[in-house]
Amino acid sequence: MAKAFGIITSSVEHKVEGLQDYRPIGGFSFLGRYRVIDFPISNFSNSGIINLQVYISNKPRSLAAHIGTGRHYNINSKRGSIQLLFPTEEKLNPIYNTNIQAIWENMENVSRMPQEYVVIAPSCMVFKQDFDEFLQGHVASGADISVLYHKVHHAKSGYNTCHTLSIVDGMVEGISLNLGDEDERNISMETYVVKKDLLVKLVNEAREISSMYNLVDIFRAKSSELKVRAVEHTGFFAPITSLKSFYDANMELLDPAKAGDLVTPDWPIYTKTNDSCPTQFYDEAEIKNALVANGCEIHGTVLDSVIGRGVEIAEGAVVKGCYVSAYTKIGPNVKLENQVVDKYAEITHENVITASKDCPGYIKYRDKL
Amino acid sequence: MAKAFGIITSSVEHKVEGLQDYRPIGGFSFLGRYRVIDFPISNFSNSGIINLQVYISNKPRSLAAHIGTGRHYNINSKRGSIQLLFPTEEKLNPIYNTNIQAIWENMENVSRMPQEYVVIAPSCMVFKQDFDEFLQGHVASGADISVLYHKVHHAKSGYNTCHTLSIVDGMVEGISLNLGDEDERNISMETYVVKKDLLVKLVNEAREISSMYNLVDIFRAKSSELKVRAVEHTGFFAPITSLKSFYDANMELLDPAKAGDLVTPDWPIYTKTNDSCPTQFYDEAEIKNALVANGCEIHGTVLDSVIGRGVEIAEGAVVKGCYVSAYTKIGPNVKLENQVVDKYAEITHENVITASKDCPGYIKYRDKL
Amino acid sequence: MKQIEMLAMILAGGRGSRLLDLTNKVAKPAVSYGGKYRIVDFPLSNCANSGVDVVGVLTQYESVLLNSYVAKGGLWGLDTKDSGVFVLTPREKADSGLDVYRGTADAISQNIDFIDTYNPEYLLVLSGDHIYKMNYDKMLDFHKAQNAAATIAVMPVSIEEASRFGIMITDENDRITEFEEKPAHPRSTLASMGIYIFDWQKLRALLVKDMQDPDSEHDFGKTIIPQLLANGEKLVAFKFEGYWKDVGTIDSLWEANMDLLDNDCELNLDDPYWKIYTEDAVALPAYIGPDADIDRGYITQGTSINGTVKNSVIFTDSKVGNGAKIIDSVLMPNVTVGDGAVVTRALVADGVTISAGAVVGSADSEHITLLAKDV
Amino acid sequence: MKQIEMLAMILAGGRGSRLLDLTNKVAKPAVSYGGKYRIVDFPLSNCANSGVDVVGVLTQYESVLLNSYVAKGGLWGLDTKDSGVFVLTPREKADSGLDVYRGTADAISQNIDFIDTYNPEYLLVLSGDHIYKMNYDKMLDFHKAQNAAATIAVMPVSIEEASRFGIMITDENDRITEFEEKPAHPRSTLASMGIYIFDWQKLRALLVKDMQDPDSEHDFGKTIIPQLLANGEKLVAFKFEGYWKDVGTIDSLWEANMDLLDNDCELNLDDPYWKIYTEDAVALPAYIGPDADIDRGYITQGTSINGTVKNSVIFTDSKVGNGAKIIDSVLMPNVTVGDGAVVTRALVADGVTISAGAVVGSADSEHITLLAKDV
Repeated sequence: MAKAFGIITSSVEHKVEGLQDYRPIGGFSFLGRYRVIDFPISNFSNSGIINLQVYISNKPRSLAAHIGTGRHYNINSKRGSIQLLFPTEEKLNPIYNTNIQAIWENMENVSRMPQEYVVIAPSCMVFKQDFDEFLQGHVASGADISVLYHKVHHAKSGYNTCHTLSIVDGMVEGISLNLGDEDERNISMETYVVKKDLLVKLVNEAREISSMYNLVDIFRAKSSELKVRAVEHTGFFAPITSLKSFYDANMELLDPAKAGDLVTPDWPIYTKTNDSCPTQFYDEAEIKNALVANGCEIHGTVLDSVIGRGVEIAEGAVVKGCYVSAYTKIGPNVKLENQVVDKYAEITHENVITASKDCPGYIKYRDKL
Repeated sequence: MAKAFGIITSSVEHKVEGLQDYRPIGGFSFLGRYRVIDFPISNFSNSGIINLQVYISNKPRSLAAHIGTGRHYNINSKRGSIQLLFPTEEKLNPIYNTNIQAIWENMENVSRMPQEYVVIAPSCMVFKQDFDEFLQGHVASGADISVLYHKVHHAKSGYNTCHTLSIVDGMVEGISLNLGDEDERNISMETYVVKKDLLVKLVNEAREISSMYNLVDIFRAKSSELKVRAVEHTGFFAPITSLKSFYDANMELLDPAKAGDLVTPDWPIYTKTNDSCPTQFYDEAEIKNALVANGCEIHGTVLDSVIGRGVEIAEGAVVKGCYVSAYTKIGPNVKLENQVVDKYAEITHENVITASKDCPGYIKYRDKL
Repeated sequence: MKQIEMLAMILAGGRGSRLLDLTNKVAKPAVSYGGKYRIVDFPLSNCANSGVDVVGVLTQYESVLLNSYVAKGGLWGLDTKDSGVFVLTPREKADSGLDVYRGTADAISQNIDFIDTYNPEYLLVLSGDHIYKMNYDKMLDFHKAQNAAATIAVMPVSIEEASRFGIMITDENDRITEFEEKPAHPRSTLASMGIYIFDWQKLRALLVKDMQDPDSEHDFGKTIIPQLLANGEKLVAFKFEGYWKDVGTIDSLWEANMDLLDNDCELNLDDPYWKIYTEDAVALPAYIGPDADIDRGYITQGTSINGTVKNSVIFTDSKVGNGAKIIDSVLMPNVTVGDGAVVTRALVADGVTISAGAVVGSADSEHITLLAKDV
Repeated sequence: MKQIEMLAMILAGGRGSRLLDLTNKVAKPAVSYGGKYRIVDFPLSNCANSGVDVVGVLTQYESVLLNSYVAKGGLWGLDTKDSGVFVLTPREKADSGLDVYRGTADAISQNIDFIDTYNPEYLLVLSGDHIYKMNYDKMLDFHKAQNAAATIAVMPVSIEEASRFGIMITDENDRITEFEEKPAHPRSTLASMGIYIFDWQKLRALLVKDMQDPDSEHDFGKTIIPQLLANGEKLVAFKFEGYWKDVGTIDSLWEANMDLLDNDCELNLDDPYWKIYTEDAVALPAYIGPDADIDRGYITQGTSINGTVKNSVIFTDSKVGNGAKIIDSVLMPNVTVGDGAVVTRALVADGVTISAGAVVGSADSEHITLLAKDV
């Protein structure tokens, strides 16, 4: 049995325009066939941490159905477990919808876990990390908390609901919201190792201080009395905290080197299969620089785009720089540029919908245009 | 593919004291090793109706974990499906928490089902019924709706949130709340067959009339213009609509003839296994007229009781006429009579807790006495 | 054990030697097909979709991969309490030594004990190496309505092809009056598809007798069906219309793959109500590079296309290098085609690497080129 | 395929002929034990709990029930993407006919192709007929720390018993210096439990050679271990403490069941962190009637007790009639004991019916009475 269990937080503190109206961030489609939460769950599974608690704050249906019993994440259904934890109290005001509150409402489930440590990861960030290595390093270090961070070089133009860490000699000296005042920042990956008992203590203390506290707030409040160790993460890192960051992350992964670094044979990213057949590319189709999931029918032109499962693109349609979610229909001669198209949308009448790469458009779930 | 899919309603209109504070009625423990919802789900599975929608109105965690992907209900996980549907809107007042509202919020999921008919069953009633036979009879009859009912002989002293049907020539002429004014009544089993399209229409109409309408209300409102056929059910029938009815149903099933009629080899009732070992009865134990689930350690006396999984009953303890839920500990020399003991309770200090059979006591979840 | 109505047995023991090097390491039913499937996915998915929940798979020859594969019943949803896919190989018994299966009927006979544990009313006998979609539940309805001892699925073939098949001669009520195995001069064009439903108790009695007969060929077509007819039992023909292909040769396997490129292919693998299930690859979506040129392709996830793909089927994890050309060809899983290589009218076996600039196959060959080794 | 660290192979081919009529229809590992389990649940659950996710089960003799049973990998949670329980029976191959397994080592040798598809670093070899709980992951840690070619689990036995076992002579660092198979005059009391971890590549090389040797007995104890020692490889002994029982005879199977009635039995089946998984019965909880009298009993669900049960183990779906007495006995699944019958010091096989008033076994018999037919 691993020394730790895992908690995947619900990421309620981040707001993504459009997509999040229909499901929590963890339930977003990603790279055409995954959901964002597949990344943290696969990280846990591949690390041998197979007792997980997934906190779902709202609109649980699709995420709950996607995760199921966790068998497709290669988690033994007898000795492993994925518990889905829902809010037990109705929140009259969304400010009370914090990850501290979520854990507190389910504290009994946390307390009764037999493992000494807990690894906490957010449901909204895409990266690859061996959590067992992270855990072992923490245990060896003697720190109270370890937190994963990523050095970024353009924090002015992104990462806007993320936190930055000021780090001295590998220890966290300060945590603050990214205000976009500097480009070079250590972005907190909201990924922690902590002893279960300390987590329970901190959650209880946070509740004493403020009902609006999230985990990051209590860690910040306690960072002077606790030894908080910072661990640098390298490789692909994408927090999905805005529509733009969602779009950029997918476009960046059109680079085979980057995608091949994130999803490797020895670190598989698992997802729920849909039993779609292969994709059919017809005579008139033209496709360049694209990732295309299964079950599509492509008659038109696809450039620099990610295409989800079961998408139909008719003759004469041009899809450029888009993220097209599953089961979308793009009609004849429609032109889309730099759009994020949500599931089941049907675009048949509007001829041209364009936006800039800096501010991609969003086409709603089941919308008919 | 069966001609019908199934809907299991959340039974929010019934209120059970105590037990329901911690989980919906479908999630109640029953007969020591089942949950109430195992009965409707097994009825569907055994009838070959394997596309189910289960509406869960609140406190979904334990019920969602129990149902999982439905594999243990013998439902093929590829061609069958159990969708768990949660409320998508926050209810500021519980009066809005109706089964019409639940279906309406998920109407898209209802509309897209490919089957022509839907069989609707409540999550809170225990009985055995071949739903395929019920469906075939409905199709042959030409009626708009078929409803299952049970003739009872003591409606004055029970069935208090149930509805009664007045039936003329096999057709429903009136539906009213059971007011306990007569003993002989046809109690509605809240189990219906209806065409999917008619259900959708009725739900939309119900929403027009009143936000407080439940399915039964719209069926009542429409019973003059629609042909509503009544189908009698015989055999064991227990609506779990009060603590007393929960208690009585379990006590009644201590009769092997009745239990053997409800759970038969050709109509198995499936549940999620817990991998408990057999029960150990020690030298000093005395057990008469009891159903004892696995994983218990029995040192004391058990009379006329149902004992759930993993219960410990110490030396000198006497448990008589009780429903003891899983993982309860009964300490030395404790005497319990006519009690419903909720899960994980530990009764070690109080020596004697008794009640009458007519008004059984309730000992809270995780209570320490 | 709950009695089940119909149990299926898939005959998957064939050596498939006409598939040459493709079946050196895997049994024929495990051969890859259609971008992401294996041949045996078709009968197994048909069973799952028809509500046939218990399936025995009879294997014999080099079946380690096939055994491991079909044992994962969950791939087809056949892993619930009362369902399962069971691999049945020849066994040593208390009263006899270890025998190979002596024929299709003998394979069933040797597993009577397995079938008896489920005590089915009907037995469905299938072949493990045909590509088709069929609702066996409808066939069972027909069998019951006809009150037959056995029902044989048949399909119309051309009179030229008819002498390659077992041919049924039927009366106006679909009752089979005569059966001819590969007749030189066929008197009907209704060919047996090798799909049978039997009344289990009747078949069981016949099999028990057949096992003892030293002169029997222990074969359904040659022994059991003629015997049933001779006994005066009612045998009926269930007519099937739709796509059906025996992929017994390299040419026919290639053709069956090419059929998928046809817009109007009757074998619609995209039907949400009759999905064909298979093992899911842990792989990225198909990557189509900036210089790729795709002109009709049936391409699955995990692939990476940087060259030209013309009228071809590309299976899981195969890679096409820059400037490479894949024309009228099938790349089975995990094939790597080096930069500038040209593959024409070829079927490239699993895992083969084609080096940069190599040329494989030709546009005017009589038969399809099978490439089973690195070049 | 993802490489796995350690793959397990369970040797489950034994005829178990000392279990007499119990193994007429089922192989020994499928024999029932402990109220609701089968013997093979123990190694399989140990694997699942130790994180060993791929398990081959080598069966040979009358294994239809065993095959069907272990193929349901989901019972032990071993049905995820990269895990599985695979039944491996003797197979016909392209280059050889159908052979039975010639010995424990040969059973592994004949499945080298299966093991190679997973390319494990370590191979865990287990026996399918022992009752114990063991964390193989800890044994692997020991194996790695010792940097051994093979690790053998051993347990201390009395000097009298020692000549029934393979005995290890070790130095102060647990290195095995000598191995004696069933020595007449044992020089150590460390008995091999038949549980081995091998460096797979080293073992593989040895097995390939051993297959060719016509004089070899192809046995781990007799051939492979001595060979490794002769080659100067480092073999170490991993000491196990706890409950372990080879249930090879009716008496020892009865005893192992009786052990469960002991309050302090080391084989704690109630440990939530090391559960033993098995097939769940679709059955009501145990029903204890108004006139029942239970005085020490280990009783599982699906049973119905209306008489006296004294110091006995009652398996799934067994029924004890009014006034019947079950004393110091084991009723295997689905046994029906008629009113007033008396069963003493007996082991009653699956499905047996004892008629009203019958008397089975006696309090002073030397051996336990096995009842395998209706009386």
